[in-house]
Amino acid sequence: MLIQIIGIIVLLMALRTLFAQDRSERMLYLNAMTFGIAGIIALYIQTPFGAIIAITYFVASTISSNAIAYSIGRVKNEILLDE
Amino acid sequence: MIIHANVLFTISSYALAVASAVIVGLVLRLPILPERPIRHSWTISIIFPTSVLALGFTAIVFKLGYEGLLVAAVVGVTTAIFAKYLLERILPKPQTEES
Amino acid sequence: MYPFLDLINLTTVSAGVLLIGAAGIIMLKKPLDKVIMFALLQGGFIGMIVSAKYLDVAMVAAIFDPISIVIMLIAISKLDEIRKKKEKSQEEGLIA
Amino acid sequence: MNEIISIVIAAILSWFNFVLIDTWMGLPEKPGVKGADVIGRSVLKRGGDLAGGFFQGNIVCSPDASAGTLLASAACYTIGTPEGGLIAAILVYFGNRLCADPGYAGTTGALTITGIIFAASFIGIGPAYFVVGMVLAIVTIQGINHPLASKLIGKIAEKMGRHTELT
Repeated sequence: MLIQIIGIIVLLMALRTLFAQDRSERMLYLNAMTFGIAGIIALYIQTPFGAIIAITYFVASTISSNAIAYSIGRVKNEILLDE
Repeated sequence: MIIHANVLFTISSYALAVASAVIVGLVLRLPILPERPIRHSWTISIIFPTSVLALGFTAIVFKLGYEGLLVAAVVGVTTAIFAKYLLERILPKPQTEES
Repeated sequence: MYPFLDLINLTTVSAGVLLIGAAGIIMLKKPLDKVIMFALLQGGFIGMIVSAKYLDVAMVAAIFDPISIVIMLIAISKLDEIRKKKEKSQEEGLIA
Repeated sequence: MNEIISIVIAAILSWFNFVLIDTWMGLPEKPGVKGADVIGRSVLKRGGDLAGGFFQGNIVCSPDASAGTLLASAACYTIGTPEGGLIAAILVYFGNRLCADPGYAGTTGALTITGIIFAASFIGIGPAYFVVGMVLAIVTIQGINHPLASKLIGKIAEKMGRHTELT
């Protein structure tokens, strides 16, 4: 019951990430999906190492989100050579 | 509500870890509180993060199987020395303050 | 209670996220959008490894996530600087 | 039926926990890193509030009290009720320092949710419900409608005296 609720939320957030218009809107939906994945890992593996993996995955994905958001501000609109 | 002797023992060992960390931090001359405003300062002080680090390290060591009052005291002393000398070197403050 | 609710577990959710991420990498045009969808795909990948209970492999994959993304971002921003500089020099050449 | 009521109560408790602590620790005041600034301006351009935009950007760019709430309840579920919260607090502190943040909000959120879980276990709400409740709570902030959520956060921040001074 608990895993099913989080699973539906994760799939919904992933679809909204694909069909968003703006680039920073995509970052917010991606963050919500990361919360769901970390929770579902901790609910599926019921040993202490599962919690360690959930914490590691969450912190690592936050670091990569930080890097992506920083370079969104730096690269405003990039040039595409081949249309 | 019945409090078992085990629970009392665990609570007292956590308190001993925090107390030993605070005492060794006072000897090593860490500041007690960060400067105002607290929520934007980067200073390493006794209340934060040394007490929180002592609680966390004590919980990790207890979960690994080593229990007792002496272990808690040793962990507290080690945490204070770690926070004074090693923490700035492992996790440095960011250099460029950007907007 | 419902028959389709039994279908949702960690394996199918991770497979769905992986497919959505792959479709996003193929469909979207800009490079930064592709990097964002790649970050989504890594979530599905780690979920897929965890659902097979290879926990040590999942740990290593989670640690190597931000490293690969940072390397891609360095390449993208450097390429963008070079292209903008080249366009500017071409316009100046046309005017002069 | 009993399960659904437990999930709703846990969601409300964790929502108030992370919103109040994040606002009190000054997340809507200023963007900590540059990426939060970009996300806040984008939310403002789509018709939201600037303080709420900075709040959402700071949640994306570093693990704050929301991450502390989720990870502490997950660790309490798998490791054990008081110890898991303490271990999660120290790991969240290290993650905060890696993301260029002082780390007050994350550890405070982890410690307070440990106390709330310990109190709620007497009325029969386990830590597993708090994991689901935290995911539902973060979806209401980040996943449904960003301008409305940012206006709500802006009102709360103005009431607590933490509204931003930038324009």
